[in-house]
Amino acid sequence: MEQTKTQLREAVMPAAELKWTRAQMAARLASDVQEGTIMNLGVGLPTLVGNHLPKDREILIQVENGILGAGPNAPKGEEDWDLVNAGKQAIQLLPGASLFHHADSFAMMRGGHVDICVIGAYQVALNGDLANWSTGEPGAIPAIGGAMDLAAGAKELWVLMEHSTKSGESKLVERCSYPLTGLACVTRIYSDLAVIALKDGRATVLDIVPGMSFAELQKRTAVPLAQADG
Amino acid sequence: MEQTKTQLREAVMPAAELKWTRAQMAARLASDVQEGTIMNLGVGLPTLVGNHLPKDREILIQVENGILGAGPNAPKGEEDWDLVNAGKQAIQLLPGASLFHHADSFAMMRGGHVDICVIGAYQVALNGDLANWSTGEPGAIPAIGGAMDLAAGAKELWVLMEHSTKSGESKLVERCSYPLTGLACVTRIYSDLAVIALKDGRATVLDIVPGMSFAELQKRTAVPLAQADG
Amino acid sequence: MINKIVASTTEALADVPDGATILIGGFGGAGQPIELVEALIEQGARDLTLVSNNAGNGDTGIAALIAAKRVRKMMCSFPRQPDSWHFDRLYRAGEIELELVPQGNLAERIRAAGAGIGAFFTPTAYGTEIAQGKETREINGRHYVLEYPIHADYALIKAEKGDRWGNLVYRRSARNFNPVMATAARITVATVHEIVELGELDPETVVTPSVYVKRLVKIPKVVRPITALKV
Amino acid sequence: MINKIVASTTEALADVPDGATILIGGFGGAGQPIELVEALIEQGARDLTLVSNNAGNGDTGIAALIAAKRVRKMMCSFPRQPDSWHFDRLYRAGEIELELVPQGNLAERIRAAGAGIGAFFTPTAYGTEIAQGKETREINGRHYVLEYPIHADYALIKAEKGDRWGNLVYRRSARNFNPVMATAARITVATVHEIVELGELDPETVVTPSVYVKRLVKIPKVVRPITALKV
Repeated sequence: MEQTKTQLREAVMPAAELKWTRAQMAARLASDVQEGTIMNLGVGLPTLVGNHLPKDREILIQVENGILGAGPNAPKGEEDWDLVNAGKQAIQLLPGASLFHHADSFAMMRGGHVDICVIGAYQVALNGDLANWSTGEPGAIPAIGGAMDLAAGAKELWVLMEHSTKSGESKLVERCSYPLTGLACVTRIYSDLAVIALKDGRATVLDIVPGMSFAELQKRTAVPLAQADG
Repeated sequence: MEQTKTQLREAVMPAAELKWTRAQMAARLASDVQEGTIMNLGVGLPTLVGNHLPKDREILIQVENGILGAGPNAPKGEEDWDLVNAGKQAIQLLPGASLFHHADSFAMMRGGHVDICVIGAYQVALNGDLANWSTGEPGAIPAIGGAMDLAAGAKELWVLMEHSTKSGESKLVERCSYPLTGLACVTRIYSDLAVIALKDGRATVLDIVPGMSFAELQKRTAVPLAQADG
Repeated sequence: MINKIVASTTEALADVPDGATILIGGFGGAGQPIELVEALIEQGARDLTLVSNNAGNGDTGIAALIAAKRVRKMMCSFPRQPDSWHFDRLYRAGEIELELVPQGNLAERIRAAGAGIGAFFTPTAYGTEIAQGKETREINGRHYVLEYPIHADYALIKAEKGDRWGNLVYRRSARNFNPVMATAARITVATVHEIVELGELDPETVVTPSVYVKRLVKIPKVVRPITALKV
Repeated sequence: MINKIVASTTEALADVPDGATILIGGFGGAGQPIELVEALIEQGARDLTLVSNNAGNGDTGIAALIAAKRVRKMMCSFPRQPDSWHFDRLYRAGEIELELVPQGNLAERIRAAGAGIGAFFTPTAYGTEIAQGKETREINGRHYVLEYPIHADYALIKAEKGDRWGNLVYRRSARNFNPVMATAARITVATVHEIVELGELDPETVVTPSVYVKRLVKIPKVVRPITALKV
């Protein structure tokens, strides 16, 4: 049976701390993914989503290096290094998977055939602009990977990120100060504090970590938030 | 053993008539194709070339509908209608063949990976312009197929055509009057009277049907011809 | 459970509206989804734009759809066939529009639609009537023509085997336009001769990944000889 | 008889000149033709432009080529790796040029070179630093950036099996950039773990048709674990 969001919350939420853990963030996002969805999971935190997808729904993971229908990580000792995900971890294939080359893989992404891409971010702007590839620091080695292609091509771009930077600044901002990955592409944010939908320049709160008030969330967020109806 | 061109000529040339038959034209062209060549044969007369390729050379026929390594026509009664050539004739595959889809097939052609394309023509101009898809007659149903892609993409475009129209006009002309298929793309003409190389606006005669003089060939040709050295 | 299998070609095409743009696979008869075209004839949608390599043969399939005056516009590379009499007649009568597209441009424009490419510069047809009125550009000493993607509402394609997720494999040169067209339509409907269990198709050899197929219909295998062009 | 098999990686790369542009397959370690890269290190060509998804890992392969200061310019999508220290050091010292290319643009630009496309409009990177100075255009309400093909002198690729004509099949996600790169170079050199008789590879499942391969070398199969990115 599918867990309800409330059950999920109660099961995984520690009482004391008012934020979701990384595993809880991934699980919270995973619970919103519908049957039949084609998903791409970015390197890093987004990869964790794969471990929490509802077992009773068929969901297809697309991986940029030419896989549709990726399964869980390979058990230790059984790794096949010819079968890796975007983070270069050895994985398995689900029955029904297919393999293809890089140009076909990015044609799939760029052509709008991936329903949801989950990606990390340094900053997200109220209008959906995404900054996730460079902090612009001198001497930093830049790296884009497939992020710009996914930002341009996925039907929905869901950002999975901490709500604030280590120094406490909101990562949801009026306007990104870091170099952009894509314009007006983020449709939803899953942070350790809340789930927020971005649409037409409005940020609507769909869920808050249990125990935190809307006012408190607003205080920690650099843009005006709206409450979802109902 | 490979037949020399002279042997071939003696073997297949009827004494009386000063022109090569269609089969002889195809055989004359085929004798010039080197080991390892990737060839595409257009619909119609060019298809006959496949029957005359030297048996001791490995030559790969590329077919526009997604075949590399096409073999001879299927024996009557053994046709597989899922395996056809550009003229929709049932064919066979050689060992070492590969199959691919239409976009990959034309990527192969357009990308310059086909060494020689053999194609029919209404007219060829001295500068290599090709006209082979429309006579511009009102009411005619136009049809291009892959001709323009091959004209743009093949490394060498060899035209296989009668030297003259039914009314006796030279099909090698100063400038095509029919709608063009491609600009400056034809590198060689194999007609029923001669083999002519086109390069830098010059038409050089490489071979003449036995018994015909250079002067007689020139008389039947609307552009100045040069004799090959040696 | 994802299950894209539908019971009949009729059900698979029930929602085709008038005015739809429809990609139809096949090269002549090979790989032509004739059962889907027959269902489309029965279904009744009018004012269609068809995109296919040829404009029909004889009195069946695309030719029958054209004969029934259901096609407003034909985009193809080679309408002239020994038995394309229905297209020929309506074209000469000015009752059907023709956009003649070189075969490679047809394939690449369909690919571009599926691949999210906005437009591309191709050397094909530069300097010909086909390029008239189109943007051209010289790049590194070669001349190119700008061509745009062909997006469609439906793609009707024919494959050999498939599974309930929509993975497909084809048979020999019946592959032709089918895998490319599968990527470029809002709704891709495929016929197969065999439906296999999920996981039976080798992931290495799947030609059309499941994401590109919306509906799958099993049809019996009937061998239909094809009209060859005269040599 | 066509026979593209050569005896050694050394022989296969003997003619690489200084200043060559070289495509190198692989995604991280999977499908990386490391034996060819090692032969290239030994071969000695300098002033190279490398095109590959990453800029080397640890002290081997592309990283070793970079460490030996043989690479003038790197075109890749993701140079930053936990163990890309050689690239990092030379990049910070200004001793290696970097053209950072989004991964999908990298694949599509290589495909365009192989497919004879002069340039294409892609939505990727529109509005970002990567698009600065590039031509942009609005097509049907979307914004695109014009990108050009990446042609190369050599492609070094890794496949699983091949035959003497050069037909190739790959293994699982070791396929990645390899088949695309095979199409875009003047000389494509492939390593395989097995050479089979002509006709043994099923024509339906050949991934790289023979035309794209110039030289083929058999190498032993060695399992090399790959450095995973930290999550």
